[in-house]
Amino acid sequence: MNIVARFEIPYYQYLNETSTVIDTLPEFAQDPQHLQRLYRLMVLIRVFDSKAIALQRTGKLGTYPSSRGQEAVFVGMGDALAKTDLFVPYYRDFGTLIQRGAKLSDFLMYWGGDERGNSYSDDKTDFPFSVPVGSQPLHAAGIASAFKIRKEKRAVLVTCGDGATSQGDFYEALNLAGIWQLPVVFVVSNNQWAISVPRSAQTGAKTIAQKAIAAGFSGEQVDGNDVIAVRERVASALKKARENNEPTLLEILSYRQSDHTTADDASRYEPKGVRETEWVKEPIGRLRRYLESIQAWSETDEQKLLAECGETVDQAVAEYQNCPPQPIESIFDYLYETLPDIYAEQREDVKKKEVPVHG
Amino acid sequence: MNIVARFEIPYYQYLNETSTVIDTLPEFAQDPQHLQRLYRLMVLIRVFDSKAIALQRTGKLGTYPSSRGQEAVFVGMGDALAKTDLFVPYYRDFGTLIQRGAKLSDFLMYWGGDERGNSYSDDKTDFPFSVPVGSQPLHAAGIASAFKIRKEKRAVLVTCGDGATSQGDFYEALNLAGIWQLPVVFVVSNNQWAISVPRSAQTGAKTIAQKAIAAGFSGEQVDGNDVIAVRERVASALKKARENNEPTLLEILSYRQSDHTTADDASRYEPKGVRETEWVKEPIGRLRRYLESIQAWSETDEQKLLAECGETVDQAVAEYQNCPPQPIESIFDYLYETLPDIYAEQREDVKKKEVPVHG
Amino acid sequence: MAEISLVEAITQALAHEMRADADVVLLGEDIGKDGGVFRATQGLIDEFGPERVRDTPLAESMIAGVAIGMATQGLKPVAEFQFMGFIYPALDQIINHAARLRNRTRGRLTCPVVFRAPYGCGIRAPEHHSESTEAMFAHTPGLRVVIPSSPARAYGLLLASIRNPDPVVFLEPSRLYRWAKQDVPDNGKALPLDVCFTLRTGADVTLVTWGAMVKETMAAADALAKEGIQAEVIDVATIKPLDIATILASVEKTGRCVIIHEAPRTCGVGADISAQIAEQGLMFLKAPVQRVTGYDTIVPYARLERYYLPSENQIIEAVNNVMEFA
Amino acid sequence: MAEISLVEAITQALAHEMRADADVVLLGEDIGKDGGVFRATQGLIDEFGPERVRDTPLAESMIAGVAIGMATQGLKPVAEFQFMGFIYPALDQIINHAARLRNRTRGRLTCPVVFRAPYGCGIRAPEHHSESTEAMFAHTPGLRVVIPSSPARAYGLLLASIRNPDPVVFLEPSRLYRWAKQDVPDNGKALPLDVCFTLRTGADVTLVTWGAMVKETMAAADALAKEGIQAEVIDVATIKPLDIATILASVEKTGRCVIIHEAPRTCGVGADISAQIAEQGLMFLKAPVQRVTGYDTIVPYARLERYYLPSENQIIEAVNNVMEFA
Ligand SMILES: Cc1ncc(C[n+]2csc(CCOP(=O)(O)OP(=O)(O)O)c2C)c(N)n1
Ligand SMILES: Cc1ncc(C[n+]2csc(CCOP(=O)(O)OP(=O)(O)O)c2C)c(N)n1
Ligand SMILES: [Mg+2]
Ligand SMILES: [Mg+2]
Repeated sequence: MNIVARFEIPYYQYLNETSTVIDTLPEFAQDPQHLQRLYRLMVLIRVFDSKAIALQRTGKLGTYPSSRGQEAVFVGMGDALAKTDLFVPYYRDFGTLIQRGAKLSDFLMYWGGDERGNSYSDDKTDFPFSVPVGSQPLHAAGIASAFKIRKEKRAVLVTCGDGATSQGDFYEALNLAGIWQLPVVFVVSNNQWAISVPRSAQTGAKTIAQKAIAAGFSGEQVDGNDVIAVRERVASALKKARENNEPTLLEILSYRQSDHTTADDASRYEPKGVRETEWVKEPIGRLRRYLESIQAWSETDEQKLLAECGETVDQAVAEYQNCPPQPIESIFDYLYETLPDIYAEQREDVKKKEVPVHG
Repeated sequence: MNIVARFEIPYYQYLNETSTVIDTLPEFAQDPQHLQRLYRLMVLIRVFDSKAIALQRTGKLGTYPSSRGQEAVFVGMGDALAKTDLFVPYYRDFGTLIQRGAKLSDFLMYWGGDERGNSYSDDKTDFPFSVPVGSQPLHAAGIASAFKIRKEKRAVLVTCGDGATSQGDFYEALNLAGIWQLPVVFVVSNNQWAISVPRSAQTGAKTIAQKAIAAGFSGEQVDGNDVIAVRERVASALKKARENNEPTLLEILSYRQSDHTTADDASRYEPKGVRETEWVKEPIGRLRRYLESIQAWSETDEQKLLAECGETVDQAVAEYQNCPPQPIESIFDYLYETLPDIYAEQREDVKKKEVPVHG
Repeated sequence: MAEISLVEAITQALAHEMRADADVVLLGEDIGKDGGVFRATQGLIDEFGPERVRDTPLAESMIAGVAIGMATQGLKPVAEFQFMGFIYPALDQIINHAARLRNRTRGRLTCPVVFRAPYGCGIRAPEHHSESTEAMFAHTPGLRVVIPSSPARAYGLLLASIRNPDPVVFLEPSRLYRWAKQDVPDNGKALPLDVCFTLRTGADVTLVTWGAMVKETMAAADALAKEGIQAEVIDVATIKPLDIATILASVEKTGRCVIIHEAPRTCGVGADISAQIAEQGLMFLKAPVQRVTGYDTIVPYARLERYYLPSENQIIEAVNNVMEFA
Repeated sequence: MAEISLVEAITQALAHEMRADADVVLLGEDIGKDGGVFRATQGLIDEFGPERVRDTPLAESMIAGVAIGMATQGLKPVAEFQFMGFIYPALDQIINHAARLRNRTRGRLTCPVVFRAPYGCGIRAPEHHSESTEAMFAHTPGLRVVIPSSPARAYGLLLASIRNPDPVVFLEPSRLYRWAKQDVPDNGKALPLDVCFTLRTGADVTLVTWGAMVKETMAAADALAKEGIQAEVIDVATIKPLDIATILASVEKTGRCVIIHEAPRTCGVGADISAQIAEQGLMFLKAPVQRVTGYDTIVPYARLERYYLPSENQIIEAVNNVMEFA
């Protein structure tokens, strides 16, 4: 018996849960202004999130999946992406997309049940959310193939949850990226739950990062409550993708500090006290304490920021609520480039349709 | 940065390509009679194989996938299986199934286009061949779940090719086996080709064995030209499955010494000379030379065996050719336990159908 | 006795059969502690334990393939897909394996699985949560497709499906999950598969429907009755194999037929029913058979989804049309 | 000019379009050096290189998903599935993504992919190699389904499909791959999508068919002509969206219609055509529309598969039946 192959999985963290710097900070993180920018974005996400949940509770929005606890993941990714890269998000990723040109109101439209929410105001290249869990990594592999065929130095970043890693499509995408050497970064936002199924019941693998070994490239664990680590590892993986067509799998660890969506009730399955225990690792407080420790943040800054965020979010809500509905016949207008004649009659028919108000 | 997980992949071989014993032989292999039994089976497979190809060439059989070069894989597995285990084969595995109670004529029926070939004369529990590549490991996981639920000490052995390991279903099955701790052994018969696609273009992973790491259990490479290694590692994995509900992935390495099937022409894509280079590792000659070296085999034995095998195969061919066709209406008779009334008319209709002889 | 909803009737049937038959096991995403996203398996893990109520990893092809493997060993798995829109990754396992295992082994191995999924639109769920592609399964030889439209039929047909020795795709109209409640005695009595249920008799026109559209169809029949038109309403219930005899007998009586379904019009199951009436019932038709269906478009997001669904008015209009023929 | 077979016409169309448009890329299993198991891509890797003729790992969902990703970036991928029976793992990607990407992004992202697959039975291939489930795709809003039945139509329709800005499922009848040869000039002229082709005109009966059944249908029409019955033969060609106008116009003329397809009868595309004729053409029908189809059973293994396929005799018999009505 010989050993023919050996592998190892690293774990990255810069700012630990007590806001102590435990490794040499990457260059960007030595600039307090950069960290403040990341901080502001995380807070904006959290404020938006609470608002969206409130809107849903009062019947003004559909089912909504919260970002609470995962803000550092989304902000770190958005900050690491280059404008020319392409982003393929899953349904929790609005925090990344708002850094790419999408507007907060786009997401209210989307979760409010309006397709125009996928138009992404000033971001015309990124993908819309993927709802079929685990299907989108294949799209990312296809996009990365196109970039490589055209010899463009662009990377693709695709995200999914820990649950999604059990899907065959996830694996097929990794396998292709490994063999075709595609410029793609796979991020698994491991928030420890897939609705009610804990990470421990999703796979027998010790880490999700090691799933990259099956595809022959490297996988890493990253502390997802440390926005510095997220930003740094995603940027480094994107660089390898752009420059060497080298794929990477990043498992970014955090904790879902909310129900799965507003349609869920986590108290049915989440063990008592865990959420609170996990809260001490939470990313926003962690960065704030660090910024305060280097005198780069104050209570005044905080109050000002909260007020600003409140205003931004209120404005998004107003945009959403003032947006007139789509014409009814629009349900036919994007099915094909040109609607085949035989459907014209149906398109006329729907215009005349009266629909009862009740469900 | 910390290392949070480490893995390694072992490779097993007892009898190397010069028929030298390079490791302490497992107990069974110290019994020359046992090795002779394995040898006889490998030769039978090869004789059958040539006959089947000849039948296909003369229009007496449909498309047929040869076992040539992989005989040790099939024989080693069949010998390792316990009667009470369950076997889920892929389409090259008749060499295993004949050790389980299926008859050679069953396979001529199957490849000759007759569903009754799946009845497996004296083997009523094993699965029929799976043609949709990579789909069957999930069935094995399901069967293993049933065994575990019923607390039966039985293992499931499932096989597929190297190409099949790119399928999502393959991975989903491994993942489930890892998390549910199922008594299942996954064998990948890596013959280096998936039709025209070489192993090197199928996955970027250095070994296929390491795909088990993604599912959190152990994977090994085994020399598939060494029937002793195959028998030993499969038996050991089955034992772990039966006794500890522990899954294993075995990548068994050999070389496809034939076209993919009789419908294929490997000269279109197989580099010249490779098949010949690989032939020196071939399993039958390897074992014969070893048996001869311990005075357990002679030219007389060989001639007698070849004559016996020829007879056995001829008898199978006669059984196949003498088997009257199924009644035409049988195409309806196994669709449901009881054919729903509305299809009765179709069943009557097909009985009256005259069909032109020509294609 | 307390009245229960359709989804509660599903739970009641599952619990009944799990008590009666130790071989019945459930598997699916979030069916354990969570009780399923619609609560169809609520409480079952407490009574039957996690061995028989199995939360799976998130992989639909796996759910189907594993259920098939279990079924061949004499278990009777009931596999839940969270929404019909997520059943597609499992189609290969369902079509290429479940539907043909008995046939390809000449009866040696069988596949008594029930594949359950909530289906249909109208609950303001996100995209991909509104599919009604029962026609795909109805086109597949070897499958049964069963769709209940009331708590009582949900209970009786689910019991029958679990006891059936062949694979059944069991589609539950999510729009009706909590709609009308009914007294459903937990007596273990299955309803027959492979037959239609006549929900209302009438001599003037036959309305053929299934699933959630039973709601609008019954409402339309009530409204029509007030105008003096007596509609016979048939709930197809088993979509495959189709009980065309009951439908033909009704159309023979009424001479008029409107078929209502939620799925897109083209190649929906309504087309097949219409074609069969045209083949076998042309002589007694007083008017062309009409279909009132979903449009040939993707179900719109929540804001416009009600426009996709056939409405009571459309059904009434179609009936008025067929009544106009002499 | 040499005559070429249907499969050679496919190769010719692919080569033409790859020369004309650098964005066209091919992907699939064994399409490179091997030229595909039916040789549809023979020689293309030599001319266009492995970047544009890409052998993929063995994973059909991957092939579809990757093609979708490529298509959104302006490439025009033509993805080959080795047999239609192996397309099922890709259905999720095709239905949930390809078919609705334009719609869900209000036109921001589009998906100009061609999904090619050999389809149908009758070539004595192993099990799962004989599927004809075009109805599943025809039921899916957002897709086009195109099926050629001659070398010329294979060439012209494949060019049109590649140039089409939306996803096309392009099904090639493997039974016809090497059947009749035809002169097919390599002139880059596409044929129109979304319309039927009338292969033969006749006043007595309309025969509607597509794919490999065109062979038996034309033979039946010849035989019928000898008995004095003039059949009009329509090759539907684009199954979705269906050119019902051409079919109705023909049935208006002949008053009689027989629909022939290889797929199982129940919920096949024939049902929808029949239903549409019943809805819109009842007034000019002289006899009930008949369907001659594959049975509602799994395609038998090679020894009995010819019994599954509709035969020339069955078509003639059906025509004689519809002719009997006054
Ligand atoms: C293919 C598919 N199956 C099931 C669902 C229903 N569903 C939506 S989210 C979800 C859990 C996803 O968990 P994870 O991937 O960990 O992402 P998270 O929501 O935790 O961020 C499930 C089962 C779906 N959307 N798609
Ligand atoms: C799902 C599916 N896709 C494609 C095929 C066609 N096909 C049959 S065998 C084969 C190659 C399989 O290669 P591998 O898994 O290495 O097994 P081997 O034949 O080499 O033993 C392919 C592509 C199939 N049978 N099933
Ligand atoms: Mg999660
Ligand atoms: Mg192989």
